[in-house]
Amino acid sequence: MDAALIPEGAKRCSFPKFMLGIAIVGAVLLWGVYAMLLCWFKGLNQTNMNDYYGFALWIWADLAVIAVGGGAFFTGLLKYIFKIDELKNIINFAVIIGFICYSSALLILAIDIGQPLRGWFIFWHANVHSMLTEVAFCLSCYFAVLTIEFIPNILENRQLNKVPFFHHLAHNMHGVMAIFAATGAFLSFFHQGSLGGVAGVMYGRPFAFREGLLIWPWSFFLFTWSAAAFGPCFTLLVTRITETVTGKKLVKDNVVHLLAKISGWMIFTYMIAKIIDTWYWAYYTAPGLGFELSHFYTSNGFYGYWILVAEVIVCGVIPGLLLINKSTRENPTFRLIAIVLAVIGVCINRWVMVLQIMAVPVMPFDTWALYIPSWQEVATTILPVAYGIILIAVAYRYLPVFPQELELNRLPEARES
Amino acid sequence: MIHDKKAHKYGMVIDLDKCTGCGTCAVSCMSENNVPFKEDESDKKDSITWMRVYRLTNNRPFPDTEVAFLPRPCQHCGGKGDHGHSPCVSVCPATATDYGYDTGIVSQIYTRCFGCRYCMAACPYHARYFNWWDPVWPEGMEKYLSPNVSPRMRGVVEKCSFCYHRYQLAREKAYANGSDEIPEADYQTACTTACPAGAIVFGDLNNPSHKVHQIVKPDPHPDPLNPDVVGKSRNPKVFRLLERLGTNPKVYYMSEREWVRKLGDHYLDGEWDKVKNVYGSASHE
Amino acid sequence: MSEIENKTEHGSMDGATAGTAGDPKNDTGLGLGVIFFIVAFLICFLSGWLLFPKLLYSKHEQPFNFDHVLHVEETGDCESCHYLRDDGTFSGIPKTESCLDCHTDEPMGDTKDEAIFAAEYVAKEQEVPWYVYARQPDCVFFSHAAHINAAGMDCKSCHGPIEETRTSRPYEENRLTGYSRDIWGKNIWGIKKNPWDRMKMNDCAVCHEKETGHKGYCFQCHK
Amino acid sequence: MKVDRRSFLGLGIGAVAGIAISPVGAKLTDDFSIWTQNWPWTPVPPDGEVSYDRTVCHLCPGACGISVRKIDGRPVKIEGLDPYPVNNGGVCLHGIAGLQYLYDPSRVKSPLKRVNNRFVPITWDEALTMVAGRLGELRSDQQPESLACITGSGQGSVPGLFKHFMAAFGSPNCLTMPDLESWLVRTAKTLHGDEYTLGFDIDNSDFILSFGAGVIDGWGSPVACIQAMGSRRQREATLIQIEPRLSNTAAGADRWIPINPGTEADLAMGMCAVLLKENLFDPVFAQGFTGGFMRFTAMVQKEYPLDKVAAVTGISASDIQKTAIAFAKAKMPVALPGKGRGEGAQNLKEFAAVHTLNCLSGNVNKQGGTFVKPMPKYLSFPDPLQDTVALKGSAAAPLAGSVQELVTRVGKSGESPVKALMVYNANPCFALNDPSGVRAAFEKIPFKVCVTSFMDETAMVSDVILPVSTFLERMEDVPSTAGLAATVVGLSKPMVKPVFNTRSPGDVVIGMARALGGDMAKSFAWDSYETCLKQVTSKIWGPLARRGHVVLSENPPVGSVETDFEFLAENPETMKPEGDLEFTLIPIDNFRVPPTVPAPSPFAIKTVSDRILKGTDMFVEINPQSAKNLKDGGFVTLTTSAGSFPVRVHFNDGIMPGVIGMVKGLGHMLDNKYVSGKGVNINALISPKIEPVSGMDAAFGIKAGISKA
Repeated sequence: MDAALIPEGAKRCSFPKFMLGIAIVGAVLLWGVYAMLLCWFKGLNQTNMNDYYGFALWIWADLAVIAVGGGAFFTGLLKYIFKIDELKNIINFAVIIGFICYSSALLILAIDIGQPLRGWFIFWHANVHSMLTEVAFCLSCYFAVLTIEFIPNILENRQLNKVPFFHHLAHNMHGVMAIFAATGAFLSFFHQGSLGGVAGVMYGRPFAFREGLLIWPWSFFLFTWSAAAFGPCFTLLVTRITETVTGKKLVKDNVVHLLAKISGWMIFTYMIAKIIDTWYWAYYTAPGLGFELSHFYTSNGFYGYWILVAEVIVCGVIPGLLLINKSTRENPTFRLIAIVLAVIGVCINRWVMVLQIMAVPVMPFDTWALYIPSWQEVATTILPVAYGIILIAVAYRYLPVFPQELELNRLPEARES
Repeated sequence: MIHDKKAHKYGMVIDLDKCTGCGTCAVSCMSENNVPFKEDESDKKDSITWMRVYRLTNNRPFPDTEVAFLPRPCQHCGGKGDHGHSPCVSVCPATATDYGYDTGIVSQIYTRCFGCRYCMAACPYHARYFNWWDPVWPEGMEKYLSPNVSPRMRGVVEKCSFCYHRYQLAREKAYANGSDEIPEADYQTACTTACPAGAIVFGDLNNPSHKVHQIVKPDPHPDPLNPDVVGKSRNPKVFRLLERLGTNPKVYYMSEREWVRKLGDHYLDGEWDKVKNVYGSASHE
Repeated sequence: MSEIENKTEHGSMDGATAGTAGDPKNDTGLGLGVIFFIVAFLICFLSGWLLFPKLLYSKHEQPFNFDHVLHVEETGDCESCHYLRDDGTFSGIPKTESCLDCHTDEPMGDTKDEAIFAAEYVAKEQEVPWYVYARQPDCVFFSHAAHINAAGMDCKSCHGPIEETRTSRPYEENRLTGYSRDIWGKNIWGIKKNPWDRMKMNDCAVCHEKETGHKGYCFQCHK
Repeated sequence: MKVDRRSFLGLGIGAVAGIAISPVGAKLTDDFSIWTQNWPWTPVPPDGEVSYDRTVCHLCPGACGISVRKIDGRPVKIEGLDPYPVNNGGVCLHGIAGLQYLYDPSRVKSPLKRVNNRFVPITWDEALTMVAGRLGELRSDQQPESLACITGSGQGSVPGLFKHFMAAFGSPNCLTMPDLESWLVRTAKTLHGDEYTLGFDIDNSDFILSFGAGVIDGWGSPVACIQAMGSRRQREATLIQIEPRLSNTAAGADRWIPINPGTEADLAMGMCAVLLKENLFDPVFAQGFTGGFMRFTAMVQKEYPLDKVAAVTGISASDIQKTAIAFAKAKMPVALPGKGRGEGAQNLKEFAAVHTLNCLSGNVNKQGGTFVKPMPKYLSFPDPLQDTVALKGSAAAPLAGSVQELVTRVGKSGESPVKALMVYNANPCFALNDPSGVRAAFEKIPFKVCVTSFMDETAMVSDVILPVSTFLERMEDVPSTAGLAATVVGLSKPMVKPVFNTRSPGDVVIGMARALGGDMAKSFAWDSYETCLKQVTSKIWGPLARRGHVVLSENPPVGSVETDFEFLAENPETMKPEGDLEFTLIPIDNFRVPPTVPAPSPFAIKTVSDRILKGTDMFVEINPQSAKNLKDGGFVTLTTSAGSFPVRVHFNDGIMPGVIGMVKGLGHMLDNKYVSGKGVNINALISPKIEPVSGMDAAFGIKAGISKA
């Protein structure tokens, strides 16, 4: 039915089967859209946020998707700037994931603000001292870059590519992609960092506050680093999921091993920095303001030391070591465990740096504030996931996303996906 | 005109031994500033109260229990080193809040704010409130709204302004009288004038003839132990909330009771005994 | 470049020729394109300049004409009617009661406008629902005292030569914002010839910066 | 010529280019931004000329002077009036929220009559005719005494008009709700004889011994009391607070002495015993002691020995002794009776015993002491014209000595002895103990008229509602009562035209009388309440109208006052909480919750702590030591002999173990979503218990049980 659109030589499942899958995910998407409209038309009273939780699930989701979407800029950086050519086999997919993550982040931000129609004031009346301004500018610019990076891949669609203009455009864009990759990497360094800075500069919140270099708190650098470290893990994870769903091998092992190795070393070095940061904060910064470490992890029903251990050791140091070590890295099971742990780890980090900050009492007579999101918040947070699945499905079906796909699946296939 | 004149630094000192916890300051503030109300205001985490009265206890069992009340308006922080980079002002992405160097008052412009709530996250005093709902007054009740403070819309942040409109009006009055000086009595916040116990004193911390200055005796030198902290009180009974963070609030509190003063900030074991008799910053130079 | 891409590069050449420019037979197409371009350009350009302002603003006639020239002759100045109150606030447009200092419900002159005023407002003890050209939005606090007394400005600097008007021009209200047209200025491009031509926040800021060395803090003019 | 793709391209590019260099983009961007900043549903309050007008607040007996800020005549803010002899610029939250009452959703907007359990708007003429018709029947049936009247306060010309009305009508059954003033009058009457009341000069006293009086929790004239407490430390005056719970007053006191609930009278008697034993009473003042002093002395020595009092009250003997001696030795001591706000169910024994301490100290009618002052007599009503029906009716024995007694009597009777009831400025169906019993009793009364501003619980069970203007819409004399050393009569004036179709209550009474015709109409010959007010206050009208207030008896009464000890010498029974359950439930008077009329304003409810009210859940306070298996914040069932309600517990170290505290004044059921349906009315958990010697309800607390829900 849609055979003319499917990349030549590639096998895809039947159109009705495909549409059935899309319909199921689409239903979830519509649920999210309904919740989104509720938030826009009725206001943020639809959420369980409150004056203690000005930042909540959505901001976490924002930070998390941007962190895991960091695979796009870091892979791009490695491919185009450091010329690690093997990565061309996964860069398309990394870009798509990045595009999904960043467009989701922008959408969530548009829902999260109280007067969405005034959202553009952040650009129009920008306060250059605000980390959020830096985030908004770099995020939007980098999203534009990602779009540009995504376009050639779209234009490679069999039908579109027949149009000579598009064909040449795609060709030429590939040629200059290094410039965009460099721009993207530069922008990403900043907005990933400024997202860390968002928390780190809040000197009224001892749980968040970090000293730093010039105007940038240490969390600025840690966020960039962690996005570069954990982003590729998410790319690998989604690739792995796509391979499982399609039942095909899509990327060669050497590419996966390479990216995993790089990620492993990044995670490992990041964890060293993170541990130093945490140690310094726990023993110097916070006590200097009168806070014992126990203040942040006791006397409440949820946040305990476990979350620190989970983030730093279980989902930080362990996946790092698993990915550095050649035998565990090249063992699919261990690698998968490491990747999953790493993605969880970065999500915990972002959670802590958003929600735990809000939960910790600061005034001595104040109490812990815990929060459970409303269904509208959950639905709008799942919305980007559904949207991402649909976009990946469509892209995979109609675009030559994985250059190695045909090679890896050349034998007369018995399977169909 | 702003720079060639000596800047004011409006501030407040609240006597917690006089405060009875009656809540009049809070209602006076709501009435003065067109603060809305809704059907259920018992969830204090979404209840807009620019002036909120906290209940403090010494956490001792019966019969040694003691209680005090602490009214908390916006602290109008001067920020680290008192340079005007308040925790909230520096983070606002759209310049919807600024620090008035002429008055020391932190503004909030509702028509500029687009509701990102970063300022709320940054404020350790929970002095900033978000309009989760569009304000709705029962039929006819909007007739009591004051034209001096613009009513807010859903989706923006609001907070205590030290009744800035009263400063505006006092200034107009001074201009009309051909004067540049605003007499102490002409600019007083609604909570100050309403407090039946006379627990709140408001005025210019920079003006030695103002009562608030005389009570607080702010030390202009940075605290040698923590250079971020400026303007510590030289009155041993006066303290600020979370002073050690370096937010430099312009709201001071006063109490004879040591346990109350200790509740103003966090101290590691043993620290309080070292600092409790140290006041001002020049005093231990 | 992917292998798939390389393949399609060969396969699509035939399609590409169809759209290539330079075929002399298609010259008329270009001419027609230019004509279409010019026509569309002119229509849009002119509507943008001429029709758009008409559509954007709705016109309201004042309840009746007010002759400022006549009143200034009688009273001698602006302050007789538009004055600072004792508390320094500005009285704005006089209430009907203030007009009764001179007027009665019997017209003094023989203009139609005064007759309307006497019959509709004085006799019925009603306020005249004037449209205020210079009305700023609710979020603005404007101190006349600061500008008149402290800065020594005259009315004209911001309001223009209003004392020279014999009739009241129609009030134009922006359909989208509800603002008076005087705020953005008569000139649709927002060009200012006189200081009073536009009164947006930036105009305040520019003057404040020039006169006081500082644009002012938010609360200086906002409430 | 062929219209092809390129032509369309030209068209499109041309259009875009044309728009781009026209002002449309810039202008629309700017306008769009402005549009998003001014939503049409956000109100824009009109600006105008500022003016200040002065009046007096009637929301509580405090009678503070207030200043109303108006914009072009539109009231926008209430502030304290300075100077004003009661409150000197101070004000409380309820006064400030006064403007909310003007537009309160539960206001009665026009006269209403009940038809099939629904209220139907009627005109004033219809309403007054209807009332006159029904009341007239009682007179033509020769039983005018079957009309009863309940007013909120007994003071001022409007309650005076109601009394005048009842006298002319021919009924002795005019009762007032038990406010602090009524208790003080009863106390003065018991100890000093008729026509006296008590006042306390806490402004100047140097030793205040409070038997649970919430001096900063709304007792007396609240703002005046808070101000006196505000200056207390500078004056180096001591406050000792005796009550079972660490109230805000106790928290601010120099010393809090917890006491077993309901034993305050015993403590006061015990202290009297100490003073008498130690010979620490003032011999000069004692010259005025008449009947029963010796018997009293002997009785207290015998019945209230220190160890016994210590055992009953839970206070150590040495504390009692020390406190009593400190009180007697102070220069200007004052002992304050009246737990909480001092209104509602209290008991005469306690008031009398506490005031006896004042008498023994001799610090009476002196600066910084207690004033036994004559009742204010600034009002002079002409004698009502009483026809034979009225004369006969007035001579009948009153049905009851208090509202509670009347309600009990009606409730117990088969056919109600009360055939018609007028209620003004009172909400007995909410404010009395056992409100459902009150409602049941009211149901038996064939005809009820409610003169009120709000559709409250009592209005809802009435047959006719006559809506009155709020205090901001009417003129009236407002005497301060509430235990102030000097009585200040203020003149409240309309700050705004009545928002709804309401009348001043004085005009309502006059209107009713005129509609009744005959001698009734002749007794009310004023053409309006304003004329009446000028006439009845003619002694002070000049300065009252000129200055807005008059301070009565600027020279306080001097010298010894006759004091009669007969009542106490009989050692009346102490009114203890009834029942045999484990805990004692006591009402808490919280400053932010007005106890009776009117119901709280939305602003006041907004300030109520989330440890008192959460959603619609009511919290009760309990000491964690006696909480056993309960959880802080958990749901429990609170049971007394009167009823049982689900509530939540709030652990408070500042309440005696074994005591449960519950805030009074919540649990209203009104047509006002901001106030209604929130919490539980504690009165519904307390059964009234009449104190035999006073005829008043003395059930301040009650025994209660608590169990996990």
